[in-house]
Amino acid sequence: MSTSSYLIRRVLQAVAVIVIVTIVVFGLLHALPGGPARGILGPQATAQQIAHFNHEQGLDKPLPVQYFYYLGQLLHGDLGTSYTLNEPVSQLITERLPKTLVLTMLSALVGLVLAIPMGMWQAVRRNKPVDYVITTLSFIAYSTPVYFLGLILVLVFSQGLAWFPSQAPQGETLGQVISEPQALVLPVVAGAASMVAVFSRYMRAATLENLSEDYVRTARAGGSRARAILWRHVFRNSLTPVVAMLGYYVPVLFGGALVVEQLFNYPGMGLLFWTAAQSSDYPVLLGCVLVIAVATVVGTLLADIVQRIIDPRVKAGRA
Amino acid sequence: SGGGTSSSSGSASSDTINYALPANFTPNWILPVGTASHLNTNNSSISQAVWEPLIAYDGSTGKVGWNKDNSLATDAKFAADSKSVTVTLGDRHWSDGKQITSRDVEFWFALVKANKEDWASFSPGKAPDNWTSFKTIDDTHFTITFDKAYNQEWMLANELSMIRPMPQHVWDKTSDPGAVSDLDRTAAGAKKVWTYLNNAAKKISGYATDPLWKTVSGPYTIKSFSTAGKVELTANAKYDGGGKANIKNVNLLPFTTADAEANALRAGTVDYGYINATDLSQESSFKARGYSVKPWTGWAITYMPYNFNNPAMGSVFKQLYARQAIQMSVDQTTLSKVVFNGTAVPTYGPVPQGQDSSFVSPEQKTNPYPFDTAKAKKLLTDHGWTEQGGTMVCTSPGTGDNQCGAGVDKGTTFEMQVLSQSGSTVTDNMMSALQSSFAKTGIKFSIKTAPVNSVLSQSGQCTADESGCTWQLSFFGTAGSWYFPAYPSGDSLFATGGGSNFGSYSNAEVDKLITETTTSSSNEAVRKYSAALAKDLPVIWLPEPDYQISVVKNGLGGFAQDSLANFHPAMWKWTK
Amino acid sequence: MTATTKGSAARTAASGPILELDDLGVVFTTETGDVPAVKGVSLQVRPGETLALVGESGSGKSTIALAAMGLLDGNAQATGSAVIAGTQIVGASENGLAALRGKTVSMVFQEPATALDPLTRIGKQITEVIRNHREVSAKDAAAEAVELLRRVGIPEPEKRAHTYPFQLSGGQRQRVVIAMAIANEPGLLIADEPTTALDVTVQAEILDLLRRLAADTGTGVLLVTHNMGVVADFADRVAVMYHGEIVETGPVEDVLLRPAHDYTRRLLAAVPRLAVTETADGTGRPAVSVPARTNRSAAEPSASPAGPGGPASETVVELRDIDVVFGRGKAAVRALDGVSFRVGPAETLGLVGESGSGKSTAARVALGLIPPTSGTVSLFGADLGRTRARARRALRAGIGVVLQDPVASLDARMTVGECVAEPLRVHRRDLSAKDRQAKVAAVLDRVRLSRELARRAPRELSGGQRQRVSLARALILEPRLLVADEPTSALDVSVQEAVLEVITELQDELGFACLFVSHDLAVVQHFAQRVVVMRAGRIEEQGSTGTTLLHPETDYTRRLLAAVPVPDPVVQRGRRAERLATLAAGRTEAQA
Amino acid sequence: MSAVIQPDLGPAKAAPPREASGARLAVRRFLRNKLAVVGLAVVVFFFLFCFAGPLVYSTDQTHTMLQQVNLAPSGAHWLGTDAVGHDELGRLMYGGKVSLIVGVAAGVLATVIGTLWGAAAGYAGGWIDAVMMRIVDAGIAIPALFILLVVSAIATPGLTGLVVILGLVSWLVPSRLVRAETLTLKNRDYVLTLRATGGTHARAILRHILPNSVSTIIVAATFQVADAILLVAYVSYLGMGVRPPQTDWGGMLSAGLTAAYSGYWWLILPPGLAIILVVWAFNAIGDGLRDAFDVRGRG
Ligand SMILES: Nc1ncnc2c1ncn2[C@@H]1O[C@H](COP(=O)(O)OP(=O)(O)OP(=O)(O)O)[C@@H](O)[C@H]1O
Ligand SMILES: Nc1ncnc2c1ncn2[C@@H]1O[C@H](COP(=O)(O)OP(=O)(O)OP(=O)(O)O)[C@@H](O)[C@H]1O
Ligand SMILES: [Mg+2]
Ligand SMILES: [Mg+2]
Repeated sequence: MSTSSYLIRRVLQAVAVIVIVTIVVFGLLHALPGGPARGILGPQATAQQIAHFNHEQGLDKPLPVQYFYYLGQLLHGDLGTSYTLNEPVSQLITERLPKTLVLTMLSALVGLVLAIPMGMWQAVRRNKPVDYVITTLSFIAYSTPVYFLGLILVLVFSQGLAWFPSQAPQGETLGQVISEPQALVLPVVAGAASMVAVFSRYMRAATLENLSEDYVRTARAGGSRARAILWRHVFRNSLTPVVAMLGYYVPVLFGGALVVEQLFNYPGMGLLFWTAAQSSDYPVLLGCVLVIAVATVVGTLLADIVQRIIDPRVKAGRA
Repeated sequence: SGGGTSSSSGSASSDTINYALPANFTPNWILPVGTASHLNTNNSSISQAVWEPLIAYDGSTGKVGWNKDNSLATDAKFAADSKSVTVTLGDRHWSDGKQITSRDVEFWFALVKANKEDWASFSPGKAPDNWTSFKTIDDTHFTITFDKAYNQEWMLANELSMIRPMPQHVWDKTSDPGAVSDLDRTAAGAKKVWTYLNNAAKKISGYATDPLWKTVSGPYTIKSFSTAGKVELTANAKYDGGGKANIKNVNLLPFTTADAEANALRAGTVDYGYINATDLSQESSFKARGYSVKPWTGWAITYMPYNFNNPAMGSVFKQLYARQAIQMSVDQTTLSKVVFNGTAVPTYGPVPQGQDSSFVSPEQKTNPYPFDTAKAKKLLTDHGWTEQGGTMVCTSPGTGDNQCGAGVDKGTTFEMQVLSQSGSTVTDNMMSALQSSFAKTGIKFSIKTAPVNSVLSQSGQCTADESGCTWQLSFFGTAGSWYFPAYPSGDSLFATGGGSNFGSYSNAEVDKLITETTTSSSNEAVRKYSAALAKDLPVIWLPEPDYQISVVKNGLGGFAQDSLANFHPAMWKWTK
Repeated sequence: MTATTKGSAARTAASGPILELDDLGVVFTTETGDVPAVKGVSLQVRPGETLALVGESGSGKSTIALAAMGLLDGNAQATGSAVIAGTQIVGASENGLAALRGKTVSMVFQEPATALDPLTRIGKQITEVIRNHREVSAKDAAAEAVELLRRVGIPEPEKRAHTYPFQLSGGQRQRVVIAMAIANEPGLLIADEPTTALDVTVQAEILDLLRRLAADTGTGVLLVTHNMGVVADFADRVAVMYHGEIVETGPVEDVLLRPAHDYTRRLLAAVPRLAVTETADGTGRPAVSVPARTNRSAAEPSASPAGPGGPASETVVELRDIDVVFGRGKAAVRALDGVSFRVGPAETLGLVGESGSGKSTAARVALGLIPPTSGTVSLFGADLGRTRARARRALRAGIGVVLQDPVASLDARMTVGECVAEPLRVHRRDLSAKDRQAKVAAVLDRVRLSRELARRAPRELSGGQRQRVSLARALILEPRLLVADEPTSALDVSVQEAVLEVITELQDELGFACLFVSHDLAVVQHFAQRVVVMRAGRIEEQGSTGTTLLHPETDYTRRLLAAVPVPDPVVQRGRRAERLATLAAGRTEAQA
Repeated sequence: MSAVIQPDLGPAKAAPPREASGARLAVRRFLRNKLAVVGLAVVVFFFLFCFAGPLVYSTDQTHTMLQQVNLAPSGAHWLGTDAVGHDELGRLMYGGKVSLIVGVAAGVLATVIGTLWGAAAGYAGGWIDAVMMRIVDAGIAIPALFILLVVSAIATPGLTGLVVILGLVSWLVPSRLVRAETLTLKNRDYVLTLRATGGTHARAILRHILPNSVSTIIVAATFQVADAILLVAYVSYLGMGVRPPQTDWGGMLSAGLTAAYSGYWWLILPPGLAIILVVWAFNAIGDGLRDAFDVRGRG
């Protein structure tokens, strides 16, 4: 299949996925017992106020009508208006998303940059002390809940050693956020920890697998040094599972961001999502889920494309 | 770091203070009138700092009462028949220099009258329904007439205190460029003005810049207001009332979690913050950092409603002896001391007991049903229940004295389920403790948890045949504690058909007492009501936790923590 | 002829041995016990000299080669000494060896399929070897790589340099590995069966190339091979291995013509000889007649059993007008172009042709593994393209398959026993574990593999052993059709003879059809009744082996036949000179 | 980073072999991995600790004891008591049952579903693959938190329900991984040989593709187990976890953390260590299992 027709097909499929996601999410949301009114208006609200709210938000209309209305708005780029914050959801998201992106991108970058060499190093040193140490550390990192890790980081590096502030940058704009790099350290570390653990494990497994392939012997016979073999050959061949993981990792990153944002007082998208979920703010919830869904679908799409690039056999359907 | 860059200077000499807003709360409303979704004490605290109330009836001075320093009115005279009140306005001015007159009060009155359905504080039969007319006498005097005689304190504390004079000469219009006129004087016009103002108030980004919000009467004006939750107030230089701001700049900081806030406290970037009850043992460490820890008690009650219409347990709940047995299995003293670390107050009836007040009846105060599981058990066995495998089973149905009672079938097991707020360790601990003590009585208590808004949605009023009537007990957590206005009448909570009477409690006797609390001229009515409900147990009474455990920088003073859960920044003062 | 010998002799005298093994021993530790693969082997290779290492499959040839490179598997334990250009290899550090490998010594591996990094373009892989040892710009190295590809006879090397290994045929891959090995003109070249996947013409070219290398740069060559023709053609000296030991060593003439050891004699006796008759086309090429010693092909024409109805009426597999195009646009490769042939019951069809001519592709099409771009395939009378999945599976139950590459076609996660038993598990599920084991043991015996091997992992076997495992798996079910792609390429002649005998016996017994892909014309001549000669995706000619291989109609076939080396060094040298002369003449003609 | 790496591709030693049967060989391969043996011991220890431990060290885990909360470890309470007076050591056993059962069951469920799904999709290819993978994409694209939130608002599942729900939200990852592996494995010659000789697709997947993806699968599975153990705590937060008086390690840990600043280390370290140890142990076992399945004789 040629690349362009593959791309077209794949993008169309991605769009279909997003439509399915909206249907599922919309349906699930409205399957919730009681509706959002109580959650929004609080325990002291009267029945009239609830009815009024439901009418105002169109929640008394049949579900399909609501859905198509929502979809119609969506096509015009309108994500609705927050029940609790009054602002248009799209505006809330454009305000918050960049902050979260800074966090997640940095975490992902730091995570990968550490994890990949670490995994390879472990594979090369399989069953040697380094391997054991890193394995153990990985699993501690992975099995430590982010909130626990964050707490420890704050305790040690903020309260104890006072190296880094306990709060992420509090600036509103992206520029302000970036201008306080030392305040980003702890949140990024907390966000990257489990990523390092996961990816180093996958990388280690894949590298081990590849190290026993015959082509490694050929390269050795050609006088390539171990390190060169590792980076020129084994590295690329081991990337397949890692790349397959990357696409799916988008929602995980967002999930992590949620906790990190809470811990470090950094109101980004994760927090917006969490708050909306807690307060039954359906439009914001839908908006956030949609953004995450699109990001994930784009992520998986990119992962598939990257896989085609690094492994020509996939493209030839021969793999 | 963060909020600290501008404010780590939170020291006594500074003209700035950093106040921590409650965790995960984003201020989103300043207009003095608004819809229910914006009902939140923190919003109203900000709003009241900018537009002073007519009658500030609060606990800002340490005792709940009318704080005239912070009110636009200087006097309110009730007619002898208690059917009307005449209010006198002080000689006060809007920040643009115009005098504050009866017209500004009338403007508020007209808008609320015409838009009562949308108004957050509306409940049928109450204000503004029971205010039949507004009559201007002159620029500083006006009279409001009621539909019948009311208890004056109640009227003052619970209804008139809601009035918020608004700058009619700036706001009485329907569009930004529109001309100001007397639009509010027709119902249609008032509706349009309401809509216009509400829409304008939805633009949080405009709070600091929109000229509409520049005309204020309170000690502060908005300097900045972000959708992420940070609010900066700055003193209103033109303020001419008694509650002048002591600290020029007030920063209200949003926090994602209490832990994040506590970290900021430890880092010294917050001057006035709070900690979790579980961190109370940390008091000394905060002291060492130059703070003092001050619990902030609230004028509220916490309870767990019974669903009297639940098909399975409703008929059991309807038995007074059963409710008594349940209440006797609740060890409020120990719960307050252990689970809440001493930051809760046992409460045995419908009137808050955190503060001394003349409203509490002796019956409620002394707890008619002290903790005693043996006695509770006996109560049940005396009424036809037999313990089988640790759980009580009705073995002798019927309506006789020693039988289970009307509607309780033979073989009914005493097994109830609470739908409780999830995500709070304290709540979880309390539920476990309750489960344990209920078990001792022979009551099986199972705990189902859900996010608080889901608990709220699932525990509405219902009739036995409705599918949504499966909940038996529900607990909204401490966030669902019921905060009263100054006068603790239980109108919507326990009156038959009351708006927030979730469990459909109904007792004609009590209904009568509740009506009396608002109409009779003495507080005795409230005490009777307190006594009756302390005995009749419409809900399971639980300890009332403090509003928050405040942590205040040394040197910050001049204020008392308002038990009505509002904060009053103008009173804050650096004392050294 | 004399020139070569003289040249190498001169060099030999000039310097000490480039490779010197002294009492080398290698023991593999496996879960089923220790395997002493090499026992006290001593030998020497001098610069410019070619030592051929021959011997039974599994006798330890590859192990010696790997030990000399310091590339033995993790479970191997080497003792004794192996010195290359003064450096002790046994026990040397990896870093020290890296400087040596690819420059002083380089190696061509036995199995080319998996020897290349699947994700790196072949050009780059060659470049890497060049730049490992020489300060050359990337661009120059790339140009050199293209040149090397051209030298090993890869057509359109500029284009091919940009392809990935999976886009190449087996022989092409092998030549890429050779290109890598000679990239830095090493002092010692260890070549482990470097031409198994190559057709004879290419093989001859490659051998010429290596010989030139030896002559021009004084490269010493340790050549592991089972092809006695190649030995005769190429080697100066021969060492014969048997069961991990060197049983005989000496100059090529001595060993091949006057074998001393019993095993050597047996080995030579098993060499299949190509029967060639004098050509009547008047090209003036002198015919070489070869004494047919154990020539079974004499009986060949009558060997085709005339079953009931005859082979003509029934067809086991038939390809009709098959086109196969890989890729699209500029990169498209037309691997097959209008190929049609059929195989009847109890008939063996030999598929021959030069490397990359589409033999494997045709076999895969016949198996339904590659859907043809156009044309139809019918299997047991049913159109493969149109049968439903279930029916197709039923049809396939009667097929035995040996794919070209023995490493790749065995699942490394299964033991040998499991690999061989797999068809039983698929189609004979009623069989008890014990019966299954018995059958596996029996079939291993038939292909001359020890039963012990059943519990080993495929990567713990020698190349020839793996190939026989593959074959055992194909035979265990007593198939109705056997498709075998180079099933004996890695086998020494004695084992090959035995294995082919087994197939013949079974075929007589069961009457299965056989599609036999091979580049070894002698084997095909002995083994197949009919032959299809392929070239560049097209069928050049086809007919009965007797006629086609004895009286070829096309130049191409004739050239193929002429290139087959004979295991007589004297004769072979003569033939080579002959061929080179013709080639040179052809070249000058073309240039003129 | 690369400068730190000192690769060592040289040969490694192997233990001396003896004659043995296939299954015993696998066991021996497993036992040869020392870390895996330790991991197995740890897991066995925790299972014994949680299921047999209460027989030896019996405590009341159903009643709260508000008179003795947050006590530091002592002779009477080896690991102290928690915020409502439960003996912490007893609670560790009590909570461990849930964590171990749910962790292992949900982890295995997710891995099995994901593996089969991914292998089937990758193997089938074409539109079947496209449809199956788009379903996975959609599943991945909807944040698990959202699904859990909705489910928890609608129902409060029991232990089995919990396992199923956790399994169902987490099978997507392994499926994508396995599909990626399958794509590169399905055209290997041994699979082609099997197909050409009429082997079933099921066999190709189960006997060749999955065993050859085993290292990826095992890594995924160990993460699934870890995820499940942690997720139980998380869903408790949403109101979907186990109900009091039951508990689980994750829940104990998050409850203990609220007292982090009060210095009640005995409420944090034991459940934290238990989780880490068990997760680590499962990984080590996974590693050993991979060796056991691996007949390749890698040194
Ligand atoms: N997947 C593929 N993509 C592109 N080209 C291919 C592919 N597979 C084979 N080819 C090309 O098709 C041609 C025929 O290959 P095939 O493997 O059939 O050759 P062969 O006759 O078996 O050669 P050999 O004797 O070397 O094994 C070769 O030129 C090869 O490069
Ligand atoms: N990694 C290994 N582990 C265990 N045994 C092995 C290993 N590699 C090879 N062997 C065994 O060592 C012996 C010698 O193998 P080697 O590969 O050297 O044979 P060979 O002479 O090259 O044979 P062929 O001609 O078939 O390639 C064989 O019996 C083989 O089974
Ligand atoms: Mg070999
Ligand atoms: Mg081929």
